Amino acid sequence: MKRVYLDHSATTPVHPRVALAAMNFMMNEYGNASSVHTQGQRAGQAVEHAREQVAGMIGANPREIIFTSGATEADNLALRGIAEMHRERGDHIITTAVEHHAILHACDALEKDGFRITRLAVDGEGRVDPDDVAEAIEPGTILISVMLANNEVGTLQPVEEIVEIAREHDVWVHTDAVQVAGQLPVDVDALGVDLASFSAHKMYGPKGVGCLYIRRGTRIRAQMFGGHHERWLRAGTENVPGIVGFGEACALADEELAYRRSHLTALRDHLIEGLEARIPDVMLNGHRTERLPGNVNVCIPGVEGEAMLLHLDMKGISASSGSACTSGSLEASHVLLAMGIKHEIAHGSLRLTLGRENTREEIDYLLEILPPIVENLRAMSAWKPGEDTTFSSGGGN
Amino acid sequence: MKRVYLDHSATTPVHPRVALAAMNFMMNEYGNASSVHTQGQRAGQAVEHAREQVAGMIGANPREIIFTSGATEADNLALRGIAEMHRERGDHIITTAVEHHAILHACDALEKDGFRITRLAVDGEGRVDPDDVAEAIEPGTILISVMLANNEVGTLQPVEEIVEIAREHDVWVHTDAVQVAGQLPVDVDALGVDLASFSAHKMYGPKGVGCLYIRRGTRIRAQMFGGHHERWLRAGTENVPGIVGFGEACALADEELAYRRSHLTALRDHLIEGLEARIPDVMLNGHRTERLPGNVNVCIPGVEGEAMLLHLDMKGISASSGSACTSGSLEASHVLLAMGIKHEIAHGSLRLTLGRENTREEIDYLLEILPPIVENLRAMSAWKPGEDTTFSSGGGN
Amino acid sequence: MYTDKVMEHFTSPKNVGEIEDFDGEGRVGNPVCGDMMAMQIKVEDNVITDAKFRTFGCGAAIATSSIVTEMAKGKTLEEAEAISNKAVAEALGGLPTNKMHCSNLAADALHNAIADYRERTGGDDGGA
Amino acid sequence: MYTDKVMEHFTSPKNVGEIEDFDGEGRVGNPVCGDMMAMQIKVEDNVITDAKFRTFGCGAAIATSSIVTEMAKGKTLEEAEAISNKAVAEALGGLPTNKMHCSNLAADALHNAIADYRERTGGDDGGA
Ligand SMILES: Cc1ncc(COP(=O)(O)O)c(C=O)c1O
Ligand SMILES: Cc1ncc(COP(=O)(O)O)c(C=O)c1O
Repeated sequence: MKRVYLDHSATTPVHPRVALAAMNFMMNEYGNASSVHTQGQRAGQAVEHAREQVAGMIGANPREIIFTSGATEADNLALRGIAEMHRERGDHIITTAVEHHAILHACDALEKDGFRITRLAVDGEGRVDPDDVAEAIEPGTILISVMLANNEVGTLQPVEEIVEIAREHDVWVHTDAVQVAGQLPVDVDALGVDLASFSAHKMYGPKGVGCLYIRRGTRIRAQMFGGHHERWLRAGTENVPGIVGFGEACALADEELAYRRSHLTALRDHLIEGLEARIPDVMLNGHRTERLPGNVNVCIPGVEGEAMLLHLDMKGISASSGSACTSGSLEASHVLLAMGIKHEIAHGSLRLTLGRENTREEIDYLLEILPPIVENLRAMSAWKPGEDTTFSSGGGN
Repeated sequence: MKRVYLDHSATTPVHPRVALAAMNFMMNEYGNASSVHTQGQRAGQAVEHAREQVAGMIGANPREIIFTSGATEADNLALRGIAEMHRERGDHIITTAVEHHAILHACDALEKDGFRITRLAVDGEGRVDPDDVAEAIEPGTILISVMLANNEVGTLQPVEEIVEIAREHDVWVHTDAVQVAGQLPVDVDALGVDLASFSAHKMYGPKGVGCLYIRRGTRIRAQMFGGHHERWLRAGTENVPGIVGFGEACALADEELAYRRSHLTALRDHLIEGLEARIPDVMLNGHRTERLPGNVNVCIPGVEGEAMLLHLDMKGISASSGSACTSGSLEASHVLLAMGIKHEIAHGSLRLTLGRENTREEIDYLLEILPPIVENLRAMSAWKPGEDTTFSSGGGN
Repeated sequence: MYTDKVMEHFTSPKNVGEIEDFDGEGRVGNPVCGDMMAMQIKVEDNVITDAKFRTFGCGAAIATSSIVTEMAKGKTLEEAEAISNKAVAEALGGLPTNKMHCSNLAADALHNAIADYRERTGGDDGGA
Repeated sequence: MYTDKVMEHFTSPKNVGEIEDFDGEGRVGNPVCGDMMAMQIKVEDNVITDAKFRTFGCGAAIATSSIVTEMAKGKTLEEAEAISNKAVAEALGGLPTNKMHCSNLAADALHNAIADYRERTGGDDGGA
């Protein structure tokens, strides 16, 4: 069975051009980028070429790109790197309740180490209010971290406005741009952020590589020590095949961006319309227009998410409920809860994230497959939307 | 020109079987290992299979393996993970002067954070004396980190004996086993260590992946926070192609180990003999027998290392002087200096590290090429071995 | 993730629905966990003659609900009370660790239904 | 890493060796850095007529030594004194940043040789 992959926010297939580049640097150009000899120098040049490709995609200077093992590392490096470097200046960090766990759990750890964290609430569509940011800033605030787009509901955040406020108070701003890169243009100067995280595997690049953009002049403390790699900010033998692949993926994104944007937006809107037409009571999560081109996230009251996923999977469709990272957990999405959605509804979320290779036929297949699954699960459910969900033990009626 | 690669301690070519496995997980089995759907589950199973392969190579339980982005991360995670978790128990860490910079610089950073570090001296062959370890232990000692074999001079350390001493004092022991894996058997139970670092790219696996072995019951603090990956000890979407490649590389090492050991030892001894026969005053660094099968490291007095490397490179030979990580620096190897070698001699080191694909013909080619290079550079040198090296400015003679 | 047995009961669950004139009903779970079950039983001569369930929940919740109704049918009340959540998981060939706690409530639902029956009948054997 | 010009001077260095009856010698560098240079000059009528060097050091050290002897030859002492380390690096099309400090000493060696010559001759022009 040919599968229909609708989980691009979890990870993407590696583009053949990217995979071939990586393969070449595994088998042929395998030198250590720090070595003096030709094989090492060639690897080193390839890393620098990739750095230009990545920088090029986001309007940065190549010297502002620090390669990491992914965005989780980049997020942790940004937060802890700023916090530890500038502790005398302040101990307060502002973020939002809907960040990725890489941010939220890094903040929890910083809190244990004595930093103070403010986690801003969001509105029903998942957006943070810049006025709330302004109000949260205090003299001890050193960093604001707000994601550019949410990985679950796709809502875009007003990062530019937040940067303006932060500038007035001389506070650094970090943004997790993982989900936006490769779908919408990202320009670090237009945004004005000081730090930004990216991950290759969300944009047809390899897993295990990403980067932190660090605006020139912004000082952070390294979190991994060893060799002189990455301007002393991130030790470890360069993952040359991964980095070269990331570079190729960025070049590819630049080439295809306009097409991707319109292709994904068209598929997305077709999908949302189809779901709303065919599934009674379906609720779109996140902002209807201020959202990622490739993101569809709905709640289907009366149905539990995993049960839906399993049925879809048996029909060859890969989707998710909440983010991939939380799928091992049993808790409802922290993002949906922060948006004010009730637990029993949040448990019934379905995230369909689209990619460059998806077709209208695939969307139509999903739209054909899903309604009977929902009907079947709803019929089996112990409660119906609107009904009481008090399931105290015992006590028949 | 077909190149002769003699820099396997810097990095190795990826074995075709490994590269193909990685390629498959980039292009076909690209799911996120945390996803509920079939594509995710298949990726997850592949990660667990790789975990078994890695654990199998070192006699560990798969649950004791935490995948990382490489050994630099594993080293940092081990040191800081133990230090931060057990700070109330003590603030003292013992290591040696000849560790990899991933250890030494991680220790420097811990020192800045208030930990006390003892860096033990080594003898002329680079070995640490277990008695020195015993003497260095104090009530506040929480961790001893001693590498299994040195990456520059190949000297094996008496880690088993150190573990025995440490056990008496209830101190955890970490070993950086990066250079040994794939050349000699490593059995974490026979060694008795509590933590051990490994890197795939030193053993025909991909760059950007490694692991930390953590003995069951040993508690450490995570250093990267986010999803629930790696038993909460290392967040970040699993680098599935890298991990699968690492697993394959371990399986390959198991299959080939006996052959590799005898093949490398024979080449190494042939190379050492040849160098000693053809290059006047050459000095072997490290222990003559208690050394890695694939390591040759010599000092050639009167010659500077980089100049040798450049000439060798032009003849198609890839070698190194010091480690790849320090080649960007101008300092003489901290390892050779710790062994009591003078600066001007240490600057003339040449490291030739052999791999599974090297042949006797390649060694003979090196032995033919190197002597005239040395002769030429010695003739050009401003000083001869034995001569005064006081080059105070000015003052002709 | 799930065993074949779990998937079998998940995809073709047995005894879904309600019993019109049930003798006992048990309801367990809560919206925070995302698993809620309602189980109804019919009892004759101290023996469970029918059992049906409705479940809102994940694959494990549905599969455990299904198999527990199968296990209960034909058993005496005492035998059915002896069915533990652990026994249910074992009958399914095991459950993922993270599902053992929250989603494995079907035996509780059954026990609640029996308790409900006993309450209604004041401990008697007769039907509702 | 290195420019073609550096590699050219490294692989085929000019003016390697010693001048038997040199008029001035400069020695710079130290074993810690790993770069040590000895430069000798021959002076006639205030003009450097010959220059030779011996260097222990990396590619940059050898290349800068070689090019500075070439640059010095035919120059007056004053002109030669005006050759800076920076000018040497530029003549080679640039050097890697980490090599700018330690290995780029050849102009210093030349200046020391000139100073040595001036000392020997008490500031006179005549040969040694
Ligand atoms: C918004 C966001 N931030 C961070 C991450 C973590 O990135 P990585 O998988 O590269 O660690 C992800 C995806 O997992 C994400 O969606
Ligand atoms: C002994 C030793 N430890 C640690 C490392 C670092 O490993 P990685 O390159 O995987 O970060 C290396 C090699 O660079 C090494 O030789």
